[in-house]
Amino acid sequence: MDIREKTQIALALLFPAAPVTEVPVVAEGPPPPRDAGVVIQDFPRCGSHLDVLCRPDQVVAVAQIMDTEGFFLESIAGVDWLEKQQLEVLYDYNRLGGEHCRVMVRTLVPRTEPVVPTISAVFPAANWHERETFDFYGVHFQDHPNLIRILLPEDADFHPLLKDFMP
Amino acid sequence: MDQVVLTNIIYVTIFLIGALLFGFGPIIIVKLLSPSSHTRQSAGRADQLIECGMEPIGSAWIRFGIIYYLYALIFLAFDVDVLFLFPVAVAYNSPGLGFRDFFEILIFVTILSLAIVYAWRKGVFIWERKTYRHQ
Amino acid sequence: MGTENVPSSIVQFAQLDKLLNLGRANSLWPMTFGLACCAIEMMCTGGSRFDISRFGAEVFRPSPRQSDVMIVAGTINKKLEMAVKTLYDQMPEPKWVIAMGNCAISGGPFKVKENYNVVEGADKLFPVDVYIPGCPPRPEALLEGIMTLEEKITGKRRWPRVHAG
Amino acid sequence: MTVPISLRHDETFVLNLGPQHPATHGVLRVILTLDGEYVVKAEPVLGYVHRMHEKLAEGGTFAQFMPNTARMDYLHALAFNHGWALVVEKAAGIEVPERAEYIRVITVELNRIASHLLWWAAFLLDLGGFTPLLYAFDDREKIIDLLERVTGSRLTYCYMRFGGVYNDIDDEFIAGTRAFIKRLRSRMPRFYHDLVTHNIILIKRIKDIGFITPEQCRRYGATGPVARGSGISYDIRKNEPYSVYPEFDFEVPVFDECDSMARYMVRMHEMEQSLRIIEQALDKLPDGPVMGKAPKVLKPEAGYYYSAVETARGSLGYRLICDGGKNPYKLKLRSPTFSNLSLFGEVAEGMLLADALAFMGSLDLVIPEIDR
Repeated sequence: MDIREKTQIALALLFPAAPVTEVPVVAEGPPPPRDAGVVIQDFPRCGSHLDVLCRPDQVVAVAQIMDTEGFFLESIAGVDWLEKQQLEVLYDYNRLGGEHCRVMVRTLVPRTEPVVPTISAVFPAANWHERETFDFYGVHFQDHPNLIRILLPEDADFHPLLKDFMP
Repeated sequence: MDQVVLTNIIYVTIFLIGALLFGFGPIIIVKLLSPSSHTRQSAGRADQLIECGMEPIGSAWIRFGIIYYLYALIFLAFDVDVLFLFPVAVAYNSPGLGFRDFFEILIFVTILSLAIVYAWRKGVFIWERKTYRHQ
Repeated sequence: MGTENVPSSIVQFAQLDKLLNLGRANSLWPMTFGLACCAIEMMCTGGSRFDISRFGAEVFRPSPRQSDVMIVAGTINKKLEMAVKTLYDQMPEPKWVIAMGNCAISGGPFKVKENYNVVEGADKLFPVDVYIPGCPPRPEALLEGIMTLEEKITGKRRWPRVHAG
Repeated sequence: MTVPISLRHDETFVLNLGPQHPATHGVLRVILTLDGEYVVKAEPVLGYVHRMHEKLAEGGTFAQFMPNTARMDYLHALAFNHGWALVVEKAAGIEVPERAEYIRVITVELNRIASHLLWWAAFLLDLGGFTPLLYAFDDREKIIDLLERVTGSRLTYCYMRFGGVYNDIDDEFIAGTRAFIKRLRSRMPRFYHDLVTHNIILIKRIKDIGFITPEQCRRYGATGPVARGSGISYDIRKNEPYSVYPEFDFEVPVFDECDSMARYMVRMHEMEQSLRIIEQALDKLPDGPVMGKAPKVLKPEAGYYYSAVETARGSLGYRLICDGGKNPYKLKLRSPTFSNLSLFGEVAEGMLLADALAFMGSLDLVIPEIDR
């Protein structure tokens, strides 16, 4: 049983009674809404094996599962879906050596009050990545050790990568 | 005050003036040649301490470890040691200096190098990696 | 002459200043101030192939107190602005500035309408003496920039000017 | 490990290893809390050369972002070009002819050697040796001349296009590359290993300094020579083969001493492996077109795309999100040095200041790649 099935089963425990559905591919515009769950993707096409959509409060649980499975956190990216008034935080997990499996975990938070729990306790790598996502998108990571700006000057009062930002 | 003493005094005073000029000369020249009022400023920080362009945080007047003081002591011991060896060096090839004097100097130097042995025992030369407990 | 806007000193020499400028022009001590890609070209100029020491400028001083020319090699952004100004102030007179690369001249590839973080040009912060275009400029261009600065300091060009074509 | 020491407030002082410092290879600032010579706490501060690459990506079309990729990690610019070309070709489904793939691999590996040579020169400059810089730059200039013939620029290459490469390589380039391979192989044992690697001063300075355990590598996400120096055999060219890398046989040098000397040896052996790859690629170089068929204006399908490429410093990831328009909707660049540096604070604690700088040199930092 290779690592992909093992991870997929471990992650599926988080989403009770969520059948693994094929996501309708949309050529235009933001991705269609779908309920939380694990979807298998074809790696050559989009570069990741599993696509996990979960609620913000499940982020730490997913991180712990990834930690036990021996993954490492590659990067955290923020996405600003302006039309749907939603901010999306996207975690990339990958395996260091051994059998190859890349997992993409996504959570959607309302744009007005974007709050996501921090996973820097599980992965210290997340400390800087979360500070950067806060710096660019204003996503507030709860009980992060020191959530201050990392790339912009400390006294900057804007979040540059939001779609409606123009200096 | 016969001739020889006078010339010696003249030599010493010339040497003294030369040393003073050598010491205060650059300060005077700089005062004359450097721009009198101000240098070109963009943020008025000409006299800020050099710390890679950043504002120094806090002051460096702290209670340093004792280990650096011991290094200074070892240097001092050998500095004085060299001071006493100067006259020996001057008189080194005069016929009166026999093997007995050479051994005396050797004993003198070894006694002073006991300072190193003392410091060695105290662990001054061990630079192990430390771990810190953060409050 | 590069030093006319420097406040005058107590003692003025006509001929001696010419001699001093000749000495200054041929021993420019640049400050290691590599910010980004142009820093690598500056290191290549310091290497043995392009050999900046033929112009007496190979002593890269880390501290501003001992350097004559600040080669701004790279992009200045808003977080670094105060540090760059501090370094400029801490340099003793006579001091010169070479803006190396498009970023130091005018913000270069980052002078766009979405620019929220890059200072568009070093001359917004302090007077710049020589501009070297290029992204990054070739080591020969940096050498030409140093020759131009020497010409600006001493008033005459010692090296033959090579005309393209 | 000695018993932990707790220091009173007035026994430590704060020092700025600031933006303008010869050892930080650019504008990285580290706030060091020092107890005499010992580093109590090291906290890197970034952002002094943040140049808004991700905002520029959203503003321009796909092709307009190619020059930006070279200005992030200018030492291994071709790998950044390669990563960007791969992710957009994946998204838009563009085919790349066989010869272009081989040319891409040859130029990327040449650029990797040039990057390792410059790291080697700068690292020894940190440790106080100036002569190695002259040897390394002498060889590096040979590579830059070769790449300049083909790509047209010396440092910030914009050589790859979606569907191939911009310029075909001619026989003189191939002859020059073979001559370079012979030259570097003959110089490597004498100028690089005898002069420096077996030098007692270097061994004393970087052996048993800067221990990074494999667990730390995994928790901080360190990849590339930093991870391979700690016994983790993770090289994207082997683990997630892309382009034509599966057709070459080369080993991935892995050392498990976890100290700076191990990372140093990994990079020296990687230079040798890159020479082997280039040699095999030159032997198997097929004929054919260099540029595939690619539409003028790219409108890839909406979706999430990711491609990872092995640069000289680690795994570089492009997280591209398209919404069907002609501009990338969102591009996140996973820069390897960003994660490699994040473990500096934890590993440098308790080190001597000189060792902490030698350790930072062994991490091979390029600051615009961290700040993006």
